[in-house]
Amino acid sequence: MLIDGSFVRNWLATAAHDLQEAKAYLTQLDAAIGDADHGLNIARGFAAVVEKLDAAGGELDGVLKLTGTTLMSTVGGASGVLYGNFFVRAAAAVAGKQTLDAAQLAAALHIGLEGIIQRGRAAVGDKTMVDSWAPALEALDGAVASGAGLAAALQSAAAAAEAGMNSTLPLVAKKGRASYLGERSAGHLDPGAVSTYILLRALATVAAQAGPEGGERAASG
Amino acid sequence: MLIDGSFVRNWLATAAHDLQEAKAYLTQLDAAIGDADHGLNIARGFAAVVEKLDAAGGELDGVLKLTGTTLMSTVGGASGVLYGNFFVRAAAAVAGKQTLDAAQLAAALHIGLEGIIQRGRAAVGDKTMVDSWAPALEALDGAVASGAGLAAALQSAAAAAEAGMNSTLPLVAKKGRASYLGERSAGHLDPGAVSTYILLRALATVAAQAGPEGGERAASG
Amino acid sequence: MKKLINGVERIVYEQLEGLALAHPQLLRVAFDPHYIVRSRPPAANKVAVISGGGSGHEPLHSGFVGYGMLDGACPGAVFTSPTPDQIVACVQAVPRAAGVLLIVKNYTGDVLSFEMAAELLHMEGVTLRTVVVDDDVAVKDSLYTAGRRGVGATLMVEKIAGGAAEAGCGLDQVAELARRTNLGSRSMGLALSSCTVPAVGAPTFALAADEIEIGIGIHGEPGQKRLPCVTLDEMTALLAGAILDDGPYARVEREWSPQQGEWVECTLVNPPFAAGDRVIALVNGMGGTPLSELYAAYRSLVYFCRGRDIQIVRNLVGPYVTALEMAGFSITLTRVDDEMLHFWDAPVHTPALRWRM
Amino acid sequence: MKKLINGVERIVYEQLEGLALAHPQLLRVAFDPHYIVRSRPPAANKVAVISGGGSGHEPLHSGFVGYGMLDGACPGAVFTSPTPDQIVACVQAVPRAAGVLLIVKNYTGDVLSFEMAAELLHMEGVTLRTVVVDDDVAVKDSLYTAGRRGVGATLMVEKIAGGAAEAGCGLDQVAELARRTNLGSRSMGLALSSCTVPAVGAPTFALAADEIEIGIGIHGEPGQKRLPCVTLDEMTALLAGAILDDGPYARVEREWSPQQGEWVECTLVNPPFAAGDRVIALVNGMGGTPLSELYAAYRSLVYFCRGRDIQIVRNLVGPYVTALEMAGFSITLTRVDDEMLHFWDAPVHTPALRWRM
Ligand SMILES: Nc1ncnc2c1ncn2[C@@H]1O[C@H](COP(=O)(O)OP(=O)(O)O)[C@@H](O)[C@H]1O
Ligand SMILES: Nc1ncnc2c1ncn2[C@@H]1O[C@H](COP(=O)(O)OP(=O)(O)O)[C@@H](O)[C@H]1O
Ligand SMILES: [Mg+2]
Ligand SMILES: [Mg+2]
Ligand SMILES: [Mg+2]
Ligand SMILES: [Mg+2]
Repeated sequence: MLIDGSFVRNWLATAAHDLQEAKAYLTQLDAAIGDADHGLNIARGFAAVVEKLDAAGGELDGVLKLTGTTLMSTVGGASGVLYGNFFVRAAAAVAGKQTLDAAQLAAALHIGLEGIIQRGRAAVGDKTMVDSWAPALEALDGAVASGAGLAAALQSAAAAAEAGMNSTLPLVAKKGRASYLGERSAGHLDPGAVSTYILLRALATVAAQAGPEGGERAASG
Repeated sequence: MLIDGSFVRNWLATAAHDLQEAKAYLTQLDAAIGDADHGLNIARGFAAVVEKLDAAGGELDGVLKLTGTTLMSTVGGASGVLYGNFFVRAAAAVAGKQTLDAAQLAAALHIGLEGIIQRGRAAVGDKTMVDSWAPALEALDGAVASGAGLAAALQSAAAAAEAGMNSTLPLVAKKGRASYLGERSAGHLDPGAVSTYILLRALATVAAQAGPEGGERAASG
Repeated sequence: MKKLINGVERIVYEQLEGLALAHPQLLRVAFDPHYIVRSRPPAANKVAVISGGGSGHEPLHSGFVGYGMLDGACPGAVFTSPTPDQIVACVQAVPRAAGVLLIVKNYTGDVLSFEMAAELLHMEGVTLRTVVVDDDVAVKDSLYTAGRRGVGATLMVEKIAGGAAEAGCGLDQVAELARRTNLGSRSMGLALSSCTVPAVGAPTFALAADEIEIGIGIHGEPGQKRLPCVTLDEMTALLAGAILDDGPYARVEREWSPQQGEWVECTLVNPPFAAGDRVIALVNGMGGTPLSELYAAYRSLVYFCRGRDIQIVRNLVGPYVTALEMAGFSITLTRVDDEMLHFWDAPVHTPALRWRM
Repeated sequence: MKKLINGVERIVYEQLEGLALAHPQLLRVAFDPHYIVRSRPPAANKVAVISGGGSGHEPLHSGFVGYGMLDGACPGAVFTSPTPDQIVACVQAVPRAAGVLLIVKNYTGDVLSFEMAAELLHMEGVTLRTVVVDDDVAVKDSLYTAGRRGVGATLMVEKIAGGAAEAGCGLDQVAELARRTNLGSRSMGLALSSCTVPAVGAPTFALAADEIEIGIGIHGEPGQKRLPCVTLDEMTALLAGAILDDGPYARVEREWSPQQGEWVECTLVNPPFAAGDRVIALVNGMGGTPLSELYAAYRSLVYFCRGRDIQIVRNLVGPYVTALEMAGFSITLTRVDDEMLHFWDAPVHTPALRWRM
């Protein structure tokens, strides 16, 4: 299975739906250690993405780029620029390509994550979305290297994102608004780490639904 | 028994004590149909009266006048000017006298009440302090005319004040702040009618404590 | 009860002290009896404009003492009228040779105190006039009540009278402008929450989580009626509708006649608003409502007035005539002519209102 | 949740529309993307001063657009940073030939958005500088946090930089004054109540009837610690003490270098306050606290500063940098020199600050 523009559209529609469903939960997490807007910001932004994508045509890179600029101009807050950057960078990385295989997808996601890190300067353990992204992409790389199919590889990425998300629970935040709380930020999940997990879970879901797998080697070997 | 300066001092000290005790109750009544300050205003004012009287000497008229001017400058609100006027007028009515008998007291109180009515222009039934004052003085007049002693006469005045106070419960206010409520003012006692009752009750109490009565005729006949 | 206070007894004293410390160039405060006067006394031949009332409505009146507005203000205890001796002392502390205008909000206590003070001042040879402000349309009649309350229009009356006095107008003209401003004004307010009188320590009335109180005064008095919470546009329509639909309002007012040296009764009438009227609009916060929401209310009001062909020529949006920390807002509309507008626009420099200087 | 709103989605839009309707002589509002600019454009050779941030802090920033202060402001959603495209559009709507100063409150979202916008504007040939405001001493270090938040000092920075720009100073001098103002400023606040983000509909945190939250930000974030309610003098001592006792505060800040066309890191240090310092004092209401209580807080602050030999040479008392309807207050002290004071005193005419014009 290869990833193309319509796969990405499916991904974003699923993500938008899931984030909409998680809106109150994410906002509640942000109320505990931030300013109670993450769910609202993200849901608003991804709803706008779906609307924009519905109205516009576009191939793989166009879809990713429009996603990035739309997030950048509709989400607001720290996560808006970071997620926006992620997609703009990823779009640049796949410019001209019509489809991606699992390894190419992983490479594009890495470039997106670099965008997040370059702007936000957060490291793993700082209790941010990076705590979900970094282990997820590591797991994805591992799965791809070991020959897993796309769906399985994205499934391990989502599982690693989930673990990464959960790893933020005891952490003391060092970046973003939650860092103002110092020790009081411990004991709460980071809202951005949760939204990143939801995004990656949607990616795995869409891949699983996309049907017959290429590269069953890892699964069978 | 005759009323002199020290009797009036006793009266005002007793009234100050009773009004202090009723402070929260009066304020609560005023919260229902006014602005929640009557107890505070009155307690503050009478406390100031006691303090001023303790510091100053003075005969009957001097005591009444100082009471009036002190209430006028410390109570604030509608009741401050009205009670202040009451005592200033009553003081003028007894100017030069050292003592008062029951009839003279009644006459002085009438002149005080005229001061209240002239300023406030309230009639009986308007749901104000006048609803306690007017029947009380009428009862006082009746008792004096029928030859009751001072203590008994003031006792009937206090009883009439209490009935007058209770008569305000179903009334719709036509004067003062409570009038803004229209029909919604019915079902609540008027705070000023209650403080007037307390004032007259204190007067009866002091007279009863003052010991052997002159003119037992009404009581015995 | 949580408030920024040191103790219930010291509240008014400390707030006044803070005001004086913050604005030494504008005003000074005297204590026992309390009053506020300008720190730079105006010309001896200027008409003095004095007002006062209970505390808890700040910036009214203390925040309006200064050039182009009040010469003095008399603050009572929280929500309690000032006492006559305060008013007398305040007037005696300002130049009063050209006469004194007393601006009185229509509450029994305020009226009684100012009347008492006026009589005392007259005996001391002071020439004075009185104007009673009574603009709150939530109070329907004056036959069966103490008459309409003085609320938002007090600001307009103080500004326009103050501007005229500063410009050198005589006492009669200043008083006439003040009366005209009051007769052109109507107000109405609503609350989202009650307020807590410090000495009481508990909210004066209780509203459910989805209730609003319509037709409130500025002392935490319960209002006209209680409704389920509606949209801002509906709230505005309730308030502005009551103001614009109000018929002629007539009442008998007592005014002091300096010629006769006594009170005279005069029948005064607010004519109703009419299409084409030019108005100053005040969207007033009750104390606990943020400015952002008041601007949204102003937007609603603009649309409402457009629908009635009422032309808003000046506006003021903010907490000016408040009831402690009550959440809610009131609307005041004042019909103006060129002369009133001229004195509204005239330079003013007080703690709460400042323009053109 | 009771608020003066028509619906959660329309809040910022309608509030901005109301602002524009109330102040057509001062500003105009553009929508989608939202920004506010002066209605009378300044001279083409004036340095443009632009700021922005989440909504819900009014009058900050929109209420500071006008002569002598901001050229433009970019309002985000409630408590949410503006987006880069808003900032770009705002800058493109003002004369920018003499350069642009971007004033950024130190929150990750704001910093990221303004950085992104700065890069885009640079690519379009705009000469710009950035100043990050970070004055909240409740945030202790910058090594383990996103650094101190920008709160009350934003007003001082916007006024002093705006005054300098209006007076014709060049971009470097305006930026240097803005940075100096920030480095001379410290703030701290406390809350008596939380606030309710409209889209959430419930208070962000819960305080018991006798609790206060110390070291709060301006977004309903929980603060440093929770204490039983104390007297105003004790509250003031907590806040002003933290400000005056704060040691040197050093951090590495990214500033845009127009010469190099890239970000440069510079270490900036706030020297501690010292006896004899002259300061501007802001006693700031959080939105739901009445003015009268703020004046009492100012009184406490004056006594506290006298005890430390800190000389308050200017003051501002009122709700200026708010968190919706939160009850509480913050204190900001800004050490000033003659030049800063000169630009603070310079004429200003905006919806929320106006003097000498
Ligand atoms: N410097 C950073 N690097 C990476 N992620 C960050 C950084 N700062 C904040 N975040 C992420 O952004 C999330 C908060 O997003 P959001 O609530 O939308 O923005 P804001 O904090 O501006 O209100 C945090 O939970 C965290 O995951
Ligand atoms: N016109 C009036 N004539 C007589 N009594 C009045 C009048 N107006 C008010 N009162 C009395 O004053 C009381 C209220 O006093 P208080 O609460 O101290 O003053 P305020 O109403 O100014 O707050 C009322 O309960 C009523 O008895
Ligand atoms: Mg957030
Ligand atoms: Mg009362
Ligand atoms: Mg009262
Ligand atoms: Mg935010």
